[in-house]
Amino acid sequence: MTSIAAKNQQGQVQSLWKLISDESQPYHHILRMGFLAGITLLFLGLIGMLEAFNEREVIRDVVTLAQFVLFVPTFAAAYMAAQRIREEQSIGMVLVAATIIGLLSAIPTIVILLINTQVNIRDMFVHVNRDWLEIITFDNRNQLGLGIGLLLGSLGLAGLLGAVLQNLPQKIRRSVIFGLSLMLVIGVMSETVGLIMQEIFTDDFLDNFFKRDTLLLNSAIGLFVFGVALIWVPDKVRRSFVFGLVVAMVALGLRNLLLAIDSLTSIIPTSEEGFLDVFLYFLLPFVAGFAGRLYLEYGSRDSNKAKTDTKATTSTGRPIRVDLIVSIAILLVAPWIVGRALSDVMVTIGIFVLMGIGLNVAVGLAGLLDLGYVTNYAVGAYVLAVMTSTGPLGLFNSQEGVIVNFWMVIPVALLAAMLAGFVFAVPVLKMRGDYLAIATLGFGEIIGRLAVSDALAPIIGGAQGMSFIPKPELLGFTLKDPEQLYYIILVACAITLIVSIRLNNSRTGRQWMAIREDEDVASAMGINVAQAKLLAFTISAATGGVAGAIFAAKVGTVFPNSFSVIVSINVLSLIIVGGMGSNPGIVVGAIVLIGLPELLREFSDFRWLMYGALLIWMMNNRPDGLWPSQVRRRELIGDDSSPPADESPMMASE
Amino acid sequence: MSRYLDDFSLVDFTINALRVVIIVLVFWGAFNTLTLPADAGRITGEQWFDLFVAGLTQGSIYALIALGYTLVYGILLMINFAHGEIFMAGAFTTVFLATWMDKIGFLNGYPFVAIPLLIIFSGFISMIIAVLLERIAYRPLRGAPRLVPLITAIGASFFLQYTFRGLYGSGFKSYPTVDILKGSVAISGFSIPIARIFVFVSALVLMGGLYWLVERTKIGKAMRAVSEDKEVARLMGIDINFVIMFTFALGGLLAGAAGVINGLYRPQGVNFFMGFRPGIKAFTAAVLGGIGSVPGAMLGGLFLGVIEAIGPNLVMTGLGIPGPNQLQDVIAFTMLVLVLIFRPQGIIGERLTEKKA
Amino acid sequence: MTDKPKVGAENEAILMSHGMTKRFGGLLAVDTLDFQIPRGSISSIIGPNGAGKTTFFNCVTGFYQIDEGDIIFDGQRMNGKTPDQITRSGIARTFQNIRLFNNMTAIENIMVGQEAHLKSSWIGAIFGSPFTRQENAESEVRARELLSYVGLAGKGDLLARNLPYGDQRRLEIARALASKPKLILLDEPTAGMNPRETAQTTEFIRGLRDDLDITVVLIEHDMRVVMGISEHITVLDYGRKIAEGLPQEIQNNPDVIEAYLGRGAASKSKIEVSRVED
Amino acid sequence: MKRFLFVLALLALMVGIATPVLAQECDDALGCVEIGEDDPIVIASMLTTSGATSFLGADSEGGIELAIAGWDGELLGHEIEWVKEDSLCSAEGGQTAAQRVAADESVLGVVGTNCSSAAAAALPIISEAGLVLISPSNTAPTLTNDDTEAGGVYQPGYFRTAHNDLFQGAIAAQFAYDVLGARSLATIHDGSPYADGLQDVMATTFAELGGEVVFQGAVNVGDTEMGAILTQIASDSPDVIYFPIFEPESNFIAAQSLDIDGLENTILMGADGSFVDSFPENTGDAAVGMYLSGPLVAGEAYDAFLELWDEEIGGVPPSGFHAHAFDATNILLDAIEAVAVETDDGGLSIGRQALRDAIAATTDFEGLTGTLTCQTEAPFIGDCATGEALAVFEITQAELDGNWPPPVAWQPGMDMDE
Repeated sequence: MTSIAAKNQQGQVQSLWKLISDESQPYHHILRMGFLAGITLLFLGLIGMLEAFNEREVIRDVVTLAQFVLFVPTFAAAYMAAQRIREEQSIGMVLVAATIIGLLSAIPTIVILLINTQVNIRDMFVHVNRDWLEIITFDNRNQLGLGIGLLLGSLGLAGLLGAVLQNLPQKIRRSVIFGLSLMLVIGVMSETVGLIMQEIFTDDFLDNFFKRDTLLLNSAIGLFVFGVALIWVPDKVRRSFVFGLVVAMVALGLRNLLLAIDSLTSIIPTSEEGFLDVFLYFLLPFVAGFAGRLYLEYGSRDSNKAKTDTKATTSTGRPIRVDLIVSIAILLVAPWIVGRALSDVMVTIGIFVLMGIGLNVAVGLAGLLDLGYVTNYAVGAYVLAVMTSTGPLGLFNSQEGVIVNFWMVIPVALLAAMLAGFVFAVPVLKMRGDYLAIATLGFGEIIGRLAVSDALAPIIGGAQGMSFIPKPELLGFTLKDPEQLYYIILVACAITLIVSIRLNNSRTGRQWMAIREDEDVASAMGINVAQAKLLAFTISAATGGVAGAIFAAKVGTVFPNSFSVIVSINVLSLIIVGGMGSNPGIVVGAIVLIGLPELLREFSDFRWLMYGALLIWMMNNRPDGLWPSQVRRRELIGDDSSPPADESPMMASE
Repeated sequence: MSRYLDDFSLVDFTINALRVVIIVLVFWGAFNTLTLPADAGRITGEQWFDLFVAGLTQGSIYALIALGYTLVYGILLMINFAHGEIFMAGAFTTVFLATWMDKIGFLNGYPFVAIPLLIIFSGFISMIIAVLLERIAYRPLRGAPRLVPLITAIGASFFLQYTFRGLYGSGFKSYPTVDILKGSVAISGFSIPIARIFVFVSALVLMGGLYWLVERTKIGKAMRAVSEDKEVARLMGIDINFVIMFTFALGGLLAGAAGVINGLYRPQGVNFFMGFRPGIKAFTAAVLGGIGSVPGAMLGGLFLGVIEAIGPNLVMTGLGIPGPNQLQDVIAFTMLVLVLIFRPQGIIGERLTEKKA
Repeated sequence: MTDKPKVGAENEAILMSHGMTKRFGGLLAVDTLDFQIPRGSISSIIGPNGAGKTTFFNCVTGFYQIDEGDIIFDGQRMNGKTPDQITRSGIARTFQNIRLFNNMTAIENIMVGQEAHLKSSWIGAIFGSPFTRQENAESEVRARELLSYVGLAGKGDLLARNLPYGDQRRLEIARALASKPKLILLDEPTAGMNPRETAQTTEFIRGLRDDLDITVVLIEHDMRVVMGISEHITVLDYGRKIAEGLPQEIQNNPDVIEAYLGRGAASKSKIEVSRVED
Repeated sequence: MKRFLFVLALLALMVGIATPVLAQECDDALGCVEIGEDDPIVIASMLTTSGATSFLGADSEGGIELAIAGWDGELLGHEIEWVKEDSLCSAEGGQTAAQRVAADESVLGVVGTNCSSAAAAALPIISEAGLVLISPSNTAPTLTNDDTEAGGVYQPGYFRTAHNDLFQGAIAAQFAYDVLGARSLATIHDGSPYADGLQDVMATTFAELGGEVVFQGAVNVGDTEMGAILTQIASDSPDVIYFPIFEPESNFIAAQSLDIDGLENTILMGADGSFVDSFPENTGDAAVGMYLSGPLVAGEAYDAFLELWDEEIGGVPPSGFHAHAFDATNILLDAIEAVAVETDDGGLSIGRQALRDAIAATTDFEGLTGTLTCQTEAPFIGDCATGEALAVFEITQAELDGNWPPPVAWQPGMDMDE
């Protein structure tokens, strides 16, 4: 009797299980998405992200980042699920399904919430605390029933909204998403935006939009509307608008640059009230740029009306040249647009770009996976420190009349790093692939240990590091602020970039590529593989040395803990994230991996978490980087038949 | 420049010179150390023995972690850089269970039940993390260039570290002390702490079990088949995905077990960052032994442990280098580079290097 | 069999070996091999699978260091030289399974092939010296010439991996020719080709010798090609030379027939077919 | 064109909203910070909140949080806003954080940094911006010394509530030599400037007192196996081993010393880096009988602090500098309260130089870490902890069972015969 009932039940369970586990069934998908969203939400809470983000208001007194993030997993899951099942199901079913996903996504969190009322799990999970409870229950910590109801309701609504958005016409959807993203990005980065804006606008003026670095409600709505509108205006107007903004930025930068040079301050008109400034250095250039570009865009269309197919190519000719000029201009005045704090970040980015270009020679061109790049960086920094320090450990500090300055040491640092690269390369020349990676990783660790060691402390300071490194001087100016150091790094990057491109297109570059592709065959072509590899390591090391020296001069002190394996990993990762072998990719990679964490202060607790997640995501979804190299891009467009992610140009020889 | 580098001879010359220099340094340093006058800090034979045993103990923990690297490398040819974090995940999570067991008196009341339970629990946690990692991060990357999974693994390493930091906080925790592991036993005149014997024996049991599994069971055969040639194995009807998942699970299990064993032996310092250095060391051990080879990882681990324990005192003290213990990693990594130069197949491994490295 | 093969005095041989031996562990891959390749000839090396043909190529080109014996090319001892040195002295090769630089363009592949004759340095490249630029430009011109010589004109900017199979074979030969070799070793140049392509390739190989005056050594399984083009054949089995001589002599050599017959029907029929046709 | 005109009009409107700034009266040498009626009072922190040393940052942040909570989040009717920067534990991190703090003109003062390396790089920027920097855990003597010949890097605006190594190292040496009667010493550092500096002062002072330093060595952060170095030390059989390092390496050294033959009679000493509630528990039996130097945190105030910590933040502080951070924040807020001048429009005006002077004038501040008086003479410029509030604590079985802080074994000025 009972066994039959049990069997029956078992049968039911089985058929239910079948329904759920069958991937072709929508139920499966709905449950899965709901579950994933729920786990993500719980995860965000347990690792303390919600708590930390609750301190960042996206819109002042309206919504915090945590409240935003709370809905993101559910919203996204419902959106994706709707996208998938809308073909087979009626709109009503889709909406119901999305709502169910929303409700499901609340469950894991609610389970933990309820467990927490019975058992104290806070000893283990440190973020199951009051703040979390308050965020989750919308400040109804003491009326748990109400809180849970609110959570269920709001997540259900989020799911529903996700599906609704998915079902909107494409253009509306795009504009809404763009508007929201714009609002969110500016809201989160409002501090950075504020830093730039305060260079021209007065505080009182900015207070109308930002209050203590937080977006106000009206400006948030304004941004949203603006974002939506931007999608609806014609392409050309949008391009012209951005162009105008860039021109205005250049003008602003020029003004600040001139103001910073004492002798030139008087030649440009400024006003105490700020109105004249805003007009002259922001509005006027903006209008000029906007109008000029509009004219270019529309004017050229008129003249080319007849030949419609060639329109695109001919009409973009002039704007591209203009774009180039403006880009160079903005690079030249960048530090004066963004101010000191962001210039500091830019210099750091620049240092990593410099290292990235260098390491790219070894990894991207020659296929030598070097995980010990920090070695060269450390050598450059310590060479500069030992040679120029005016402190007790400085090599030339006590010799009267001997002047050793930054500029003289840069070549020495470069040569020293090359020597280090050479010396460390010799023993590993015959290794390949992973072995090379792990051996170089070992070198990096060895250098780190030596830098901190008591054994070398009498020369390089050991744990106490080296201090009193003077700032570079040029024509009587001391380049002490990041705005000025920026130009050193800019020039260094430019030179390195030119060298890298020239080598890339030369016989040497082809040798490296051949070795990367197939070392044996390269050798059969008459390439001296050992020599070419040595050269790659040595040249690659050179820029690391320069970067280290600039770093030491920038910081003014050198401590051994600046030279950890993290530096090597950062440089390697930025190359990969940007796009292997691609020079613009290196800049993009450095901005994303080095710059963004500096800008997003609230995320500092989570910078490495997100860094890790980004690397995993990138490798799984965009293994060719954010800005793939030209060869690779040609491939992506040109050859559909080859499987993606198969044999990138990086390590094909394995 | 090119004149002097016209062929490999410079490289060979340098490498040989390196070999000579290092051998001379090692012997000179050891000679100096051993002939120090007794009142100037000479280490007694008994102390050397203690260091040796300590090295073996530390080495068995390295070996357990190294097995995870070597198993995965053997099958996928990828360095699972995040393996140290899998070790951390088990050790960090289990510390709460162990503390609770200690609080209710279970741990010291029934240590022979409690300790295996802890080991199983930790192994289970690490296994789940390892399998999830494989499923989510690595599986889509099969067949990608080798750099891609390596970078993914580096990302996963950061991700796991900071996930656990978020979950359990950034402070240091400690395992409770177990009474039966205190004290030492005398074996033919030498006294050996029980905790060390515990580590050594548990490691041996686990490694023996693994060896049996790989060599004698069906799934072990499947693993070896997949590591030889994935395509052929697939044609033979082996479920590649399952075998790979199983390999990760096995590596995770061993790492998690190592986490608890390590925690009971060296109770302090349990936090989110605890996996990073053992991870790198264990990888070094795996390469030393010959990556891809199971016995190699075991030997490599023991070898590295002993070198680290004895090297600084024996060689560097004799050479008059101040703060030798600070440079123990230098010894470890120099060993690594030397092994890679002179015997790239590792102490016993050879199968993979000819073919694939 | 148009020309009378020039077998004869040692000074006529462009490549020869004495007692050449290569071991892998306990396995003798090449066993005390003596051979001579006449200058200006088209020679073939045949033998069953695993006979040591490719190992022989690898030893000659320096991929493997031989354990005993001597290899003499153009009067110089080649023992102990690295592949790049050997290429510089005038030997070029292709590979059984095509090994192009897949992620480089066809032109780049050929330009790498010219390595042996390029002189510009990295320093010149960094500073953009006139010599480097000129050499680079000339090198590209020559590469384009070679490309059209092998019939790939216009495909220079495609990535090697995107070329069809037959083109990849040609490109590999072009790359080998770029080093201006005196001797070229072709490892199964017609593998995987249809009869028409095979015939074209055979003519092309003959042209290498006739037009460019390069000595050619082939490894080939297709007996039609071997018998149709070779002036001198060496037969290897288990790393030893079991026969040597003119095509007709080889066809009738009992050792050769046994070596092939002992290995299975496929090889047997192959040699029989070619005999019937002859 | 219509749209274009619209945008133009919009921008013109935006500019029109901009109202001219009224120049305020301010005669402070470094300028004043004007705080509007509804604006908050802004202080910043620069701590190491990510990476391996993030427990230090979490520890100090907790102290700051509780300090602000102690003011109910308000000062003079203005909300206290706390800007957090991550200075890492490195020079470049300190510099970047300092640039960011300096860019925010409303910031009055900064609590930080944790690591001396970060402070050395941050100080020039902080100082030039007219800010104050009060560190809860920098102990390097160079930071409060303006004699560059001696390696001093002091810049105006720097203060600290942490104990200068010169005090703590000397006290440790005095205690070891005079009270414990030790004549030979071994020291271990961990490669951090803090530990290296402290053991250096200790060893120097110990030698000056007449003792012999038989071993000075180091371990690495992350080491777990201390057998090698302890065996080496055992062969010199010192009376005292001094290892002023952090958890968990200090736990490992203490715990593993039990296994080493020849160290049975050696006394272990640590410093405030390990002066943490969790230290005895984490170390186990070996902790009993060990001495730690540290701030004189004792009494009800500290117990209440720990209780509040558990309630607000959870658990126990992860390191030994939270009380310093608590005091540093209070000194800063006290000083702001003292120098703030109410303006006509209901806001506040705070002179930056005045703020510096007010902090420098802090005397007999009753903090968790004892009575603090900020000094003005080299080599202690800006040292608010005078060393008198330092003590040597002895860990007993009671601490192993959960008591904290441990009983004071000795305090400077205490009679030797006691």
